[in-house]
Amino acid sequence: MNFTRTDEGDLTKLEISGSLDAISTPELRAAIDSVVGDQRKTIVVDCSALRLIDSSGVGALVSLYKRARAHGGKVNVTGLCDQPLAIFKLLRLDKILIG
Amino acid sequence: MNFTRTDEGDLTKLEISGSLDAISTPELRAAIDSVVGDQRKTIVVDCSALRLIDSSGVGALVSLYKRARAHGGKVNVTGLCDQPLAIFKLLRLDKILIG
Amino acid sequence: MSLIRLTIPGTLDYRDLAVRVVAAACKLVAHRDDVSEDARAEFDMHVVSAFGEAFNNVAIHSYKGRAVGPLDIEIEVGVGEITLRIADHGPGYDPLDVKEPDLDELPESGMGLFIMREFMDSVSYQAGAPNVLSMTKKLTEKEIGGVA
Amino acid sequence: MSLIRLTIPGTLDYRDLAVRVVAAACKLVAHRDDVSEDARAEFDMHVVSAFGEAFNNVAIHSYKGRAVGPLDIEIEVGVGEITLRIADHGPGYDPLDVKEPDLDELPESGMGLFIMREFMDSVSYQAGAPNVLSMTKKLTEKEIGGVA
Ligand SMILES: Nc1ncnc2c1ncn2[C@@H]1O[C@H](COP(=O)(O)OP(=O)(O)O)[C@@H](O)[C@H]1O
Ligand SMILES: Nc1ncnc2c1ncn2[C@@H]1O[C@H](COP(=O)(O)OP(=O)(O)O)[C@@H](O)[C@H]1O
Repeated sequence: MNFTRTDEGDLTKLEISGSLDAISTPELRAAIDSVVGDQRKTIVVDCSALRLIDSSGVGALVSLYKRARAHGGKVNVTGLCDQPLAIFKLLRLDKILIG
Repeated sequence: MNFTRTDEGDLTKLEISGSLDAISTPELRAAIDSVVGDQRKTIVVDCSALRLIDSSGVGALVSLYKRARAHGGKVNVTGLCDQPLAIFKLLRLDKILIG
Repeated sequence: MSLIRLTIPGTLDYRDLAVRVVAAACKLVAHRDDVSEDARAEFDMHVVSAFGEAFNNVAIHSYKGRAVGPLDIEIEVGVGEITLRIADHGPGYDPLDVKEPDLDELPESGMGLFIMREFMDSVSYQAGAPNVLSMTKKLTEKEIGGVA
Repeated sequence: MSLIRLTIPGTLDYRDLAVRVVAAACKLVAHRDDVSEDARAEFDMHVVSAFGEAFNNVAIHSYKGRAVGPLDIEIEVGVGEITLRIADHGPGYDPLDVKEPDLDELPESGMGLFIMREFMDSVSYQAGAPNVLSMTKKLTEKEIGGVA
Protein backbone atom coordinates (compact mmCIF):
# COMPACT_ATOMS: atom_id res chain seq x y z
CA MET A 1 0.00 0.00 0.00
CA ASN A 2 1.12 3.51 -0.81
CA PHE A 3 -0.71 6.77 -0.33
CA THR A 4 -0.22 10.44 -1.07
CA ARG A 5 -2.03 13.39 0.46
CA THR A 6 -2.48 16.60 -1.53
CA ASP A 7 -4.10 19.75 -0.09
CA GLU A 8 -5.53 22.46 -2.35
CA GLY A 9 -7.66 25.12 -0.70
CA ASP A 10 -10.52 23.35 1.11
CA LEU A 11 -9.85 20.12 -0.71
CA THR A 12 -7.73 17.25 0.53
CA LYS A 13 -7.07 14.43 -1.87
CA LEU A 14 -5.91 11.07 -0.54
CA GLU A 15 -4.70 8.68 -3.22
CA ILE A 16 -4.36 5.07 -2.10
CA SER A 17 -2.74 2.33 -4.17
CA GLY A 18 -1.94 -1.36 -3.74
CA SER A 19 -3.45 -3.45 -0.98
CA LEU A 20 -5.14 -1.80 2.02
CA ASP A 21 -5.29 -4.61 4.53
CA ALA A 22 -4.59 -5.55 8.14
CA ILE A 23 -0.87 -5.11 7.66
CA SER A 24 -0.92 -1.79 5.78
CA THR A 25 -3.95 -0.06 7.30
CA PRO A 26 -2.10 1.14 10.43
CA GLU A 27 0.14 3.28 8.18
CA LEU A 28 -2.90 4.94 6.61
CA ARG A 29 -4.53 5.47 10.01
CA ALA A 30 -1.88 8.02 10.94
CA ALA A 31 -2.58 9.99 7.75
CA ILE A 32 -6.32 9.78 8.41
CA ASP A 33 -5.81 11.08 11.95
CA SER A 34 -3.99 14.11 10.62
CA VAL A 35 -6.60 14.82 7.93
CA VAL A 36 -9.27 14.67 10.63
CA GLY A 37 -7.16 16.74 13.01
CA ASP A 38 -6.76 19.41 10.34
CA GLN A 39 -10.57 19.59 10.07
CA ARG A 40 -10.46 19.41 6.29
CA LYS A 41 -13.81 20.32 4.69
CA THR A 42 -13.75 18.31 1.46
CA ILE A 43 -11.95 15.00 1.37
CA VAL A 44 -11.63 12.94 -1.79
CA VAL A 45 -10.24 9.43 -1.43
CA ASP A 46 -9.01 8.34 -4.85
CA CYS A 47 -9.04 4.54 -5.00
CA SER A 48 -8.45 4.09 -8.71
CA ALA A 49 -5.10 2.38 -8.01
CA LEU A 50 -6.40 0.40 -5.03
CA ARG A 51 -6.14 -3.28 -5.92
CA LEU A 52 -7.35 -5.04 -2.76
CA ILE A 53 -9.06 -4.03 0.46
CA ASP A 54 -10.09 -6.00 3.53
CA SER A 55 -12.41 -5.24 6.44
CA SER A 56 -9.69 -3.43 8.37
CA GLY A 57 -9.07 -1.09 5.42
CA VAL A 58 -12.81 -0.49 5.11
CA GLY A 59 -12.93 0.23 8.85
CA ALA A 60 -10.29 2.93 8.47
CA LEU A 61 -12.19 4.63 5.63
CA VAL A 62 -15.49 4.46 7.54
CA SER A 63 -13.74 5.97 10.54
CA LEU A 64 -12.48 8.81 8.33
CA TYR A 65 -16.02 9.35 7.01
CA LYS A 66 -17.61 9.45 10.47
CA ARG A 67 -15.00 11.66 12.09
CA ALA A 68 -14.82 14.14 9.20
CA ARG A 69 -18.61 14.40 9.14
CA ALA A 70 -18.64 15.09 12.90
CA HIS A 71 -17.03 18.48 12.25
CA GLY A 72 -18.91 19.21 9.03
CA GLY A 73 -16.48 17.67 6.53
CA LYS A 74 -17.49 15.65 3.46
CA VAL A 75 -15.82 12.44 2.28
CA ASN A 76 -16.11 11.13 -1.24
CA VAL A 77 -14.53 7.85 -2.34
CA THR A 78 -13.80 7.75 -6.07
CA GLY A 79 -12.36 5.34 -8.61
CA LEU A 80 -13.26 2.06 -6.87
CA CYS A 81 -13.14 -0.98 -9.13
CA ASP A 82 -12.84 -4.77 -9.02
CA GLN A 83 -12.36 -6.28 -5.55
CA PRO A 84 -12.57 -3.02 -3.56
CA LEU A 85 -15.80 -2.08 -5.37
CA ALA A 86 -17.27 -5.53 -4.66
CA ILE A 87 -16.45 -5.14 -0.95
CA PHE A 88 -17.98 -1.65 -0.82
CA LYS A 89 -21.16 -2.94 -2.49
CA LEU A 90 -21.37 -5.97 -0.20
CA LEU A 91 -21.10 -3.72 2.88
CA ARG A 92 -23.56 -1.25 1.30
CA LEU A 93 -21.03 1.55 1.54
CA ASP A 94 -21.27 2.43 -2.15
CA LYS A 95 -24.41 4.51 -1.51
CA ILE A 96 -22.84 6.39 1.39
CA LEU A 97 -19.21 6.89 0.46
CA ILE A 98 -19.37 7.06 -3.33
CA GLY A 99 -20.79 10.48 -4.10
CA MET B 1 4.13 -16.43 -21.34
CA ASN B 2 2.75 -14.84 -24.47
CA PHE B 3 4.38 -14.39 -27.82
CA THR B 4 3.64 -12.82 -31.17
CA ARG B 5 5.33 -13.47 -34.50
CA THR B 6 5.48 -10.75 -37.15
CA ASP B 7 6.97 -11.27 -40.62
CA GLU B 8 8.13 -8.34 -42.74
CA GLY B 9 10.15 -9.16 -45.84
CA ASP B 10 13.19 -11.19 -44.72
CA LEU B 11 12.65 -10.23 -41.10
CA THR B 12 10.76 -12.27 -38.53
CA LYS B 13 10.16 -10.66 -35.17
CA LEU B 14 9.29 -12.86 -32.19
CA GLU B 15 8.12 -10.90 -29.16
CA ILE B 16 8.06 -12.90 -25.92
CA SER B 17 6.52 -11.66 -22.68
CA GLY B 18 5.97 -13.02 -19.18
CA SER B 19 7.74 -16.12 -17.91
CA LEU B 20 9.46 -18.51 -20.33
CA ASP B 21 9.90 -21.63 -18.24
CA ALA B 22 9.45 -25.38 -18.21
CA ILE B 23 5.68 -25.04 -18.31
CA SER B 24 5.42 -22.41 -21.06
CA THR B 25 8.41 -23.26 -23.28
CA PRO B 26 6.63 -26.12 -25.12
CA GLU B 27 4.17 -23.54 -26.53
CA LEU B 28 7.02 -21.44 -27.88
CA ARG B 29 8.77 -24.52 -29.33
CA ALA B 30 5.99 -24.93 -31.90
CA ALA B 31 6.42 -21.33 -33.05
CA ILE B 32 10.20 -21.78 -33.20
CA ASP B 33 9.77 -24.93 -35.31
CA SER B 34 7.70 -23.02 -37.82
CA VAL B 35 10.13 -20.07 -37.96
CA VAL B 36 12.94 -22.55 -38.62
CA GLY B 37 10.81 -24.51 -41.11
CA ASP B 38 10.10 -21.28 -43.02
CA GLN B 39 13.89 -20.75 -43.32
CA ARG B 40 13.61 -17.14 -42.20
CA LYS B 41 16.81 -15.17 -42.84
CA THR B 42 16.75 -12.54 -40.09
CA ILE B 43 15.14 -13.38 -36.77
CA VAL B 44 14.82 -10.84 -33.99
CA VAL B 45 13.67 -12.13 -30.61
CA ASP B 46 12.36 -9.15 -28.65
CA CYS B 47 12.63 -9.96 -24.93
CA SER B 48 11.90 -6.49 -23.56
CA ALA B 49 8.69 -7.78 -21.93
CA LEU B 50 10.25 -11.07 -20.78
CA ARG B 51 10.18 -11.12 -17.00
CA LEU B 52 11.65 -14.53 -16.14
CA ILE B 53 13.45 -17.31 -18.00
CA ASP B 54 14.74 -20.70 -16.90
CA SER B 55 17.14 -23.19 -18.46
CA SER B 56 14.39 -24.78 -20.57
CA GLY B 57 13.50 -21.39 -22.06
CA VAL B 58 17.16 -20.72 -22.74
CA GLY B 59 17.41 -24.16 -24.37
CA ALA B 60 14.60 -23.29 -26.77
CA LEU B 61 16.25 -20.02 -27.81
CA VAL B 62 19.64 -21.69 -28.27
CA SER B 63 17.94 -24.34 -30.40
CA LEU B 64 16.39 -21.58 -32.54
CA TYR B 65 19.82 -19.97 -32.91
CA LYS B 66 21.57 -23.18 -33.95
CA ARG B 67 18.90 -24.39 -36.35
CA ALA B 68 18.43 -20.99 -38.02
CA ARG B 69 22.18 -20.64 -38.44
CA ALA B 70 22.34 -24.10 -40.06
CA HIS B 71 20.50 -22.74 -43.10
CA GLY B 72 22.17 -19.34 -43.09
CA GLY B 73 19.74 -17.46 -40.86
CA LYS B 74 20.73 -14.92 -38.20
CA VAL B 75 19.21 -14.66 -34.72
CA ASN B 76 19.41 -11.55 -32.59
CA VAL B 77 18.00 -11.38 -29.07
CA THR B 78 17.11 -7.83 -28.02
CA GLY B 79 15.72 -6.04 -24.98
CA LEU B 80 16.89 -8.47 -22.30
CA CYS B 81 16.85 -7.03 -18.79
CA ASP B 82 16.81 -8.09 -15.13
CA GLN B 83 16.61 -11.84 -14.50
CA PRO B 84 16.69 -12.96 -18.16
CA LEU B 85 19.76 -10.79 -18.78
CA ALA B 86 21.48 -12.22 -15.69
CA ILE B 87 20.82 -15.77 -16.94
CA PHE B 88 22.13 -14.95 -20.42
CA LYS B 89 25.29 -13.46 -18.92
CA LEU B 90 25.81 -16.41 -16.59
CA LEU B 91 25.53 -18.84 -19.51
CA ARG B 92 27.76 -16.58 -21.62
CA LEU B 93 25.06 -16.27 -24.26
CA ASP B 94 25.08 -12.47 -24.22
CA LYS B 95 28.10 -12.41 -26.53
CA ILE B 96 26.55 -14.84 -29.00
CA LEU B 97 22.86 -14.05 -29.07
CA ILE B 98 22.84 -10.32 -28.32
CA GLY B 99 24.06 -8.78 -31.52
CA MET C 1 -8.42 -33.30 -6.84
CA SER C 2 -5.10 -31.91 -5.62
CA LEU C 3 -3.95 -30.81 -2.23
CA ILE C 4 -1.79 -27.83 -1.32
CA ARG C 5 -0.51 -27.43 2.22
CA LEU C 6 1.13 -24.30 3.55
CA THR C 7 2.41 -23.74 7.08
CA ILE C 8 3.58 -20.32 8.18
CA PRO C 9 3.89 -18.37 11.41
CA GLY C 10 0.46 -16.94 12.30
CA THR C 11 1.45 -13.29 12.01
CA LEU C 12 0.44 -10.56 9.59
CA ASP C 13 3.97 -10.53 8.13
CA TYR C 14 3.03 -13.70 6.26
CA ARG C 15 -0.34 -12.43 5.02
CA ASP C 16 0.86 -11.39 1.60
CA LEU C 17 2.64 -14.71 0.99
CA ALA C 18 -0.44 -16.70 2.01
CA VAL C 19 -2.80 -14.56 -0.08
CA ARG C 20 -0.57 -15.15 -3.11
CA VAL C 21 -0.78 -18.90 -2.60
CA VAL C 22 -4.57 -18.78 -2.44
CA ALA C 23 -4.73 -16.57 -5.54
CA ALA C 24 -2.45 -18.98 -7.43
CA ALA C 25 -4.54 -21.94 -6.22
CA CYS C 26 -7.70 -20.30 -7.59
CA LYS C 27 -6.05 -20.19 -11.01
CA LEU C 28 -5.55 -23.98 -10.76
CA VAL C 29 -9.26 -24.69 -10.30
CA ALA C 30 -10.00 -26.57 -13.51
CA HIS C 31 -11.62 -24.64 -16.30
CA ARG C 32 -15.02 -25.58 -17.54
CA ASP C 33 -16.14 -24.49 -20.96
CA ASP C 34 -19.32 -22.99 -19.61
CA VAL C 35 -17.58 -20.59 -17.24
CA SER C 36 -16.77 -17.11 -18.50
CA GLU C 37 -13.66 -15.08 -17.71
CA ASP C 38 -15.84 -12.72 -15.66
CA ALA C 39 -17.13 -15.56 -13.51
CA ARG C 40 -13.57 -16.78 -12.94
CA ALA C 41 -12.42 -13.28 -11.98
CA GLU C 42 -15.29 -12.94 -9.51
CA PHE C 43 -14.57 -16.40 -8.08
CA ASP C 44 -10.90 -15.50 -7.50
CA MET C 45 -11.85 -12.16 -5.96
CA HIS C 46 -14.36 -13.73 -3.56
CA VAL C 47 -12.05 -16.55 -2.46
CA VAL C 48 -9.07 -14.23 -1.95
CA SER C 49 -11.21 -11.74 0.01
CA ALA C 50 -12.67 -14.42 2.27
CA PHE C 51 -9.25 -15.94 2.88
CA GLY C 52 -7.75 -12.55 3.78
CA GLU C 53 -10.39 -12.13 6.49
CA ALA C 54 -9.77 -15.64 7.82
CA PHE C 55 -6.04 -14.98 7.94
CA ASN C 56 -6.57 -11.68 9.78
CA ASN C 57 -8.66 -13.42 12.43
CA VAL C 58 -5.96 -15.97 13.21
CA ALA C 59 -3.19 -13.35 13.31
CA ILE C 60 -5.26 -10.81 15.25
CA HIS C 61 -7.51 -12.91 17.50
CA SER C 62 -6.18 -16.47 17.84
CA TYR C 63 -2.66 -15.58 18.89
CA LYS C 64 -3.52 -12.32 20.62
CA GLY C 65 -1.60 -11.90 23.87
CA ARG C 66 0.16 -15.27 23.55
CA ALA C 67 3.12 -16.74 21.70
CA VAL C 68 2.56 -16.77 17.96
CA GLY C 69 1.78 -20.28 16.77
CA PRO C 70 1.68 -21.77 13.31
CA LEU C 71 -1.07 -21.25 10.79
CA ASP C 72 -1.79 -24.31 8.65
CA ILE C 73 -3.58 -23.85 5.39
CA GLU C 74 -4.91 -26.73 3.34
CA ILE C 75 -6.30 -26.04 -0.08
CA GLU C 76 -8.23 -28.63 -2.07
CA VAL C 77 -8.18 -27.67 -5.70
CA GLY C 78 -11.08 -29.51 -7.30
CA VAL C 79 -12.86 -29.42 -10.63
CA GLY C 80 -14.88 -26.23 -10.54
CA GLU C 81 -14.50 -25.98 -6.78
CA ILE C 82 -12.08 -24.94 -4.06
CA THR C 83 -11.97 -25.77 -0.35
CA LEU C 84 -9.80 -23.94 2.17
CA ARG C 85 -9.08 -25.23 5.67
CA ILE C 86 -7.34 -22.81 8.00
CA ALA C 87 -6.07 -24.28 11.25
CA ASP C 88 -4.69 -22.47 14.29
CA HIS C 89 -3.68 -23.41 17.82
CA GLY C 90 -5.35 -20.54 19.64
CA PRO C 91 -8.00 -20.93 22.38
CA GLY C 92 -10.84 -21.10 19.86
CA TYR C 93 -14.19 -19.32 20.04
CA ASP C 94 -17.84 -19.83 19.21
CA PRO C 95 -18.84 -18.06 16.00
CA LEU C 96 -22.48 -18.30 17.12
CA ASP C 97 -21.62 -15.81 19.86
CA VAL C 98 -20.67 -13.28 17.20
CA LYS C 99 -23.44 -10.89 16.20
CA GLU C 100 -24.02 -10.12 12.52
CA PRO C 101 -22.85 -6.60 11.76
CA ASP C 102 -25.60 -3.98 11.41
CA LEU C 103 -24.51 -2.40 8.16
CA ASP C 104 -26.85 0.58 8.62
CA GLU C 105 -24.77 1.61 11.62
CA LEU C 106 -21.58 1.85 9.51
CA PRO C 107 -19.51 -0.53 11.64
CA GLU C 108 -15.75 -0.10 11.67
CA SER C 109 -15.06 -3.72 12.57
CA GLY C 110 -16.85 -7.05 12.91
CA MET C 111 -17.27 -7.44 9.12
CA GLY C 112 -14.79 -10.30 8.61
CA LEU C 113 -17.06 -13.29 9.19
CA PHE C 114 -19.82 -11.54 7.23
CA ILE C 115 -17.53 -11.16 4.20
CA MET C 116 -16.48 -14.83 4.42
CA ARG C 117 -20.08 -16.05 4.61
CA GLU C 118 -21.28 -13.82 1.80
CA PHE C 119 -18.41 -14.58 -0.58
CA MET C 120 -18.10 -18.37 0.01
CA ASP C 121 -20.77 -21.04 -0.49
CA SER C 122 -20.16 -22.52 2.94
CA VAL C 123 -18.14 -21.58 6.02
CA SER C 124 -17.80 -23.74 9.12
CA TYR C 125 -15.66 -23.60 12.24
CA GLN C 126 -14.62 -26.44 14.50
CA ALA C 127 -12.96 -25.39 17.75
CA GLY C 128 -10.34 -27.84 18.98
CA ALA C 129 -6.63 -28.57 18.82
CA PRO C 130 -6.27 -27.19 16.26
CA ASN C 131 -9.26 -24.97 15.51
CA VAL C 132 -10.25 -25.40 11.88
CA LEU C 133 -12.15 -22.93 9.74
CA SER C 134 -13.36 -24.54 6.50
CA MET C 135 -14.68 -22.68 3.49
CA THR C 136 -15.85 -23.97 0.12
CA LYS C 137 -16.85 -22.30 -3.09
CA LYS C 138 -17.99 -23.61 -6.46
CA LEU C 139 -17.00 -21.92 -9.68
CA THR C 140 -20.24 -21.49 -11.57
CA GLU C 141 -21.52 -19.10 -14.14
CA LYS C 142 -24.14 -17.65 -11.82
CA GLU C 143 -21.32 -15.80 -10.06
CA ILE C 144 -21.59 -12.95 -12.52
CA GLY C 145 -22.93 -9.90 -10.77
CA GLY C 146 -24.47 -12.15 -8.13
CA VAL C 147 -27.42 -13.06 -10.38
CA ALA C 148 -28.74 -16.48 -9.41
CA MET D 1 14.30 -17.38 12.13
CA SER D 2 10.96 -18.40 10.67
CA LEU D 3 9.89 -21.50 8.82
CA ILE D 4 7.59 -21.78 5.83
CA ARG D 5 6.47 -25.20 4.63
CA LEU D 6 4.70 -25.84 1.37
CA THR D 7 3.56 -29.20 0.02
CA ILE D 8 2.22 -29.51 -3.51
CA PRO D 9 1.96 -32.19 -6.18
CA GLY D 10 5.32 -32.48 -7.95
CA THR D 11 4.09 -31.36 -11.37
CA LEU D 12 4.82 -28.31 -13.46
CA ASP D 13 1.23 -27.10 -12.96
CA TYR D 14 2.28 -25.99 -9.48
CA ARG D 15 5.50 -24.29 -10.56
CA ASP D 16 4.06 -20.79 -10.68
CA LEU D 17 2.48 -21.12 -7.22
CA ALA D 18 5.72 -22.40 -5.70
CA VAL D 19 7.84 -19.71 -7.36
CA ARG D 20 5.50 -17.07 -5.96
CA VAL D 21 5.98 -18.45 -2.45
CA VAL D 22 9.75 -18.34 -2.78
CA ALA D 23 9.63 -14.80 -4.18
CA ALA D 24 7.41 -13.70 -1.27
CA ALA D 25 9.75 -15.45 1.20
CA CYS D 26 12.73 -13.54 -0.21
CA LYS D 27 10.90 -10.31 0.60
CA LEU D 28 10.67 -11.48 4.23
CA VAL D 29 14.43 -11.87 4.64
CA ALA D 30 15.16 -9.18 7.20
CA HIS D 31 16.59 -5.91 5.92
CA ARG D 32 19.97 -4.75 6.97
CA ASP D 33 20.90 -1.11 6.68
CA ASP D 34 24.01 -1.89 4.72
CA VAL D 35 22.20 -3.69 1.92
CA SER D 36 21.11 -1.67 -1.09
CA GLU D 37 17.92 -2.11 -3.09
CA ASP D 38 20.03 -3.42 -5.98
CA ALA D 39 21.60 -6.10 -3.82
CA ARG D 40 18.14 -7.16 -2.61
CA ALA D 41 16.81 -7.32 -6.17
CA GLU D 42 19.75 -9.45 -7.24
CA PHE D 43 19.32 -11.71 -4.20
CA ASP D 44 15.64 -12.27 -5.04
CA MET D 45 16.46 -12.90 -8.69
CA HIS D 46 19.15 -15.46 -7.89
CA VAL D 47 17.09 -17.34 -5.32
CA VAL D 48 13.98 -17.45 -7.54
CA SER D 49 16.05 -18.61 -10.53
CA ALA D 50 17.78 -21.37 -8.57
CA PHE D 51 14.50 -22.53 -7.08
CA GLY D 52 12.83 -22.67 -10.51
CA GLU D 53 15.55 -25.04 -11.71
CA ALA D 54 15.23 -27.22 -8.61
CA PHE D 55 11.47 -27.38 -9.10
CA ASN D 56 11.86 -28.34 -12.76
CA ASN D 57 14.19 -31.19 -11.84
CA VAL D 58 11.70 -32.73 -9.43
CA ALA D 59 8.78 -32.37 -11.85
CA ILE D 60 10.77 -33.51 -14.88
CA HIS D 61 13.26 -36.05 -13.53
CA SER D 62 12.18 -37.33 -10.08
CA TYR D 63 8.65 -38.34 -11.05
CA LYS D 64 9.38 -39.18 -14.68
CA GLY D 65 7.60 -42.35 -15.78
CA ARG D 66 6.03 -42.94 -12.36
CA ALA D 67 3.10 -41.69 -10.32
CA VAL D 68 3.49 -38.04 -9.40
CA GLY D 69 4.42 -37.71 -5.75
CA PRO D 70 4.45 -34.71 -3.46
CA LEU D 71 7.05 -31.98 -3.48
CA ASP D 72 7.84 -30.60 -0.02
CA ILE D 73 9.46 -27.21 0.24
CA GLU D 74 10.87 -25.85 3.47
CA ILE D 75 12.04 -22.27 3.57
CA GLU D 76 14.03 -20.87 6.47
CA VAL D 77 13.77 -17.12 6.44
CA GLY D 78 16.69 -15.84 8.46
CA VAL D 79 18.32 -12.50 9.11
CA GLY D 80 20.12 -11.67 5.89
CA GLU D 81 19.90 -15.29 4.75
CA ILE D 82 17.54 -17.82 3.20
CA THR D 83 17.67 -21.61 3.11
CA LEU D 84 15.51 -23.74 0.81
CA ARG D 85 15.04 -27.49 1.22
CA ILE D 86 13.26 -29.28 -1.59
CA ALA D 87 12.24 -32.86 -0.90
CA ASP D 88 10.88 -35.44 -3.34
CA HIS D 89 10.10 -39.14 -3.25
CA GLY D 90 11.67 -40.14 -6.56
CA PRO D 91 14.48 -42.69 -6.96
CA GLY D 92 17.20 -40.13 -6.32
CA TYR D 93 20.42 -39.66 -8.27
CA ASP D 94 24.04 -38.77 -7.75
CA PRO D 95 24.79 -35.17 -8.74
CA LEU D 96 28.49 -36.10 -8.95
CA ASP D 97 27.60 -38.20 -12.00
CA VAL D 98 26.38 -35.06 -13.75
CA LYS D 99 28.95 -33.35 -15.96
CA GLU D 100 29.32 -29.56 -15.83
CA PRO D 101 27.87 -28.05 -18.99
CA ASP D 102 30.43 -26.91 -21.58
CA LEU D 103 29.09 -23.43 -22.24
CA ASP D 104 31.24 -23.01 -25.35
CA GLU D 105 29.24 -25.79 -27.00
CA LEU D 106 25.98 -23.88 -26.55
CA PRO D 107 24.16 -26.65 -24.67
CA GLU D 108 20.37 -26.79 -24.90
CA SER D 109 19.98 -28.61 -21.58
CA GLY D 110 22.00 -29.62 -18.54
CA MET D 111 22.23 -26.03 -17.24
CA GLY D 112 19.92 -26.38 -14.22
CA LEU D 113 22.41 -27.53 -11.59
CA PHE D 114 24.95 -25.04 -12.92
CA ILE D 115 22.50 -22.16 -12.43
CA MET D 116 21.71 -23.33 -8.90
CA ARG D 117 25.38 -23.59 -7.93
CA GLU D 118 26.30 -20.24 -9.46
CA PHE D 119 23.37 -18.31 -7.98
CA MET D 120 23.35 -19.81 -4.46
CA ASP D 121 26.14 -19.81 -1.87
CA SER D 122 25.79 -23.54 -1.26
CA VAL D 123 23.86 -26.40 -2.82
CA SER D 124 23.79 -29.94 -1.48
CA TYR D 125 21.80 -33.07 -2.28
CA GLN D 126 21.05 -36.00 -0.03
CA ALA D 127 19.48 -39.00 -1.76
CA GLY D 128 17.07 -40.95 0.44
CA ALA D 129 13.42 -41.19 1.35
CA PRO D 130 12.85 -38.40 0.67
CA ASN D 131 15.67 -36.96 -1.43
CA VAL D 132 16.51 -33.49 -0.17
CA LEU D 133 18.14 -30.71 -2.14
CA SER D 134 19.30 -27.87 0.16
CA MET D 135 20.37 -24.42 -0.97
CA THR D 136 21.45 -21.41 1.05
CA LYS D 137 22.20 -17.83 0.17
CA LYS D 138 23.26 -14.83 2.21
CA LEU D 139 22.01 -11.35 1.42
CA THR D 140 25.15 -9.23 1.28
CA GLU D 141 26.17 -6.08 -0.47
CA LYS D 142 28.82 -7.82 -2.57
CA GLU D 143 25.98 -9.25 -4.64
CA ILE D 144 25.93 -6.14 -6.80
CA GLY D 145 27.13 -7.01 -10.25
CA GLY D 146 28.93 -10.03 -8.84
CA VAL D 147 31.83 -7.94 -7.54
CA ALA D 148 33.43 -9.68 -4.58
N1 LIG E 1 -9.72 -16.93 15.25
C1 LIG E 1 -10.44 -16.31 16.21
N2 LIG E 1 -10.15 -16.52 17.51
C2 LIG E 1 -10.87 -15.92 18.48
N3 LIG E 1 -11.89 -15.08 18.23
C3 LIG E 1 -12.21 -14.82 16.95
C4 LIG E 1 -11.52 -15.42 15.88
N4 LIG E 1 -12.08 -15.00 14.73
C5 LIG E 1 -13.07 -14.17 15.06
N5 LIG E 1 -13.18 -14.07 16.40
C6 LIG E 1 -14.16 -13.27 17.13
O1 LIG E 1 -15.22 -12.93 16.24
C7 LIG E 1 -15.36 -11.51 16.15
C8 LIG E 1 -15.82 -11.11 14.76
O2 LIG E 1 -14.81 -11.38 13.83
P1 LIG E 1 -14.85 -10.69 12.40
O3 LIG E 1 -16.24 -10.76 11.88
O4 LIG E 1 -13.82 -11.31 11.56
O5 LIG E 1 -14.56 -9.16 12.64
P2 LIG E 1 -13.37 -8.42 13.45
O6 LIG E 1 -12.21 -9.34 13.42
O7 LIG E 1 -13.18 -7.15 12.72
O8 LIG E 1 -13.92 -8.19 14.83
C9 LIG E 1 -14.02 -10.96 16.55
O9 LIG E 1 -14.06 -9.64 17.02
C10 LIG E 1 -13.57 -11.96 17.61
O10 LIG E 1 -14.18 -11.64 18.84
N1 LIG F 1 15.61 -34.76 -9.19
C1 LIG F 1 16.34 -35.49 -10.05
N2 LIG F 1 16.13 -36.81 -10.16
C2 LIG F 1 16.86 -37.55 -11.03
N3 LIG F 1 17.80 -37.03 -11.84
C3 LIG F 1 18.04 -35.72 -11.78
C4 LIG F 1 17.34 -34.88 -10.90
N4 LIG F 1 17.81 -33.61 -11.06
C5 LIG F 1 18.76 -33.68 -11.97
N5 LIG F 1 18.93 -34.94 -12.42
C6 LIG F 1 19.91 -35.41 -13.44
O1 LIG F 1 20.90 -34.41 -13.59
C7 LIG F 1 20.94 -33.96 -14.95
C8 LIG F 1 21.30 -32.46 -15.02
O2 LIG F 1 20.26 -31.69 -14.46
P1 LIG F 1 20.22 -30.16 -14.79
O3 LIG F 1 21.56 -29.58 -14.65
O4 LIG F 1 19.17 -29.56 -13.91
O5 LIG F 1 19.80 -30.02 -16.31
P2 LIG F 1 18.63 -30.70 -17.15
O6 LIG F 1 17.51 -30.96 -16.21
O7 LIG F 1 18.32 -29.68 -18.19
O8 LIG F 1 19.20 -31.95 -17.74
C9 LIG F 1 19.57 -34.28 -15.50
O9 LIG F 1 19.57 -34.41 -16.90
C10 LIG F 1 19.26 -35.58 -14.79
O10 LIG F 1 19.87 -36.66 -15.43
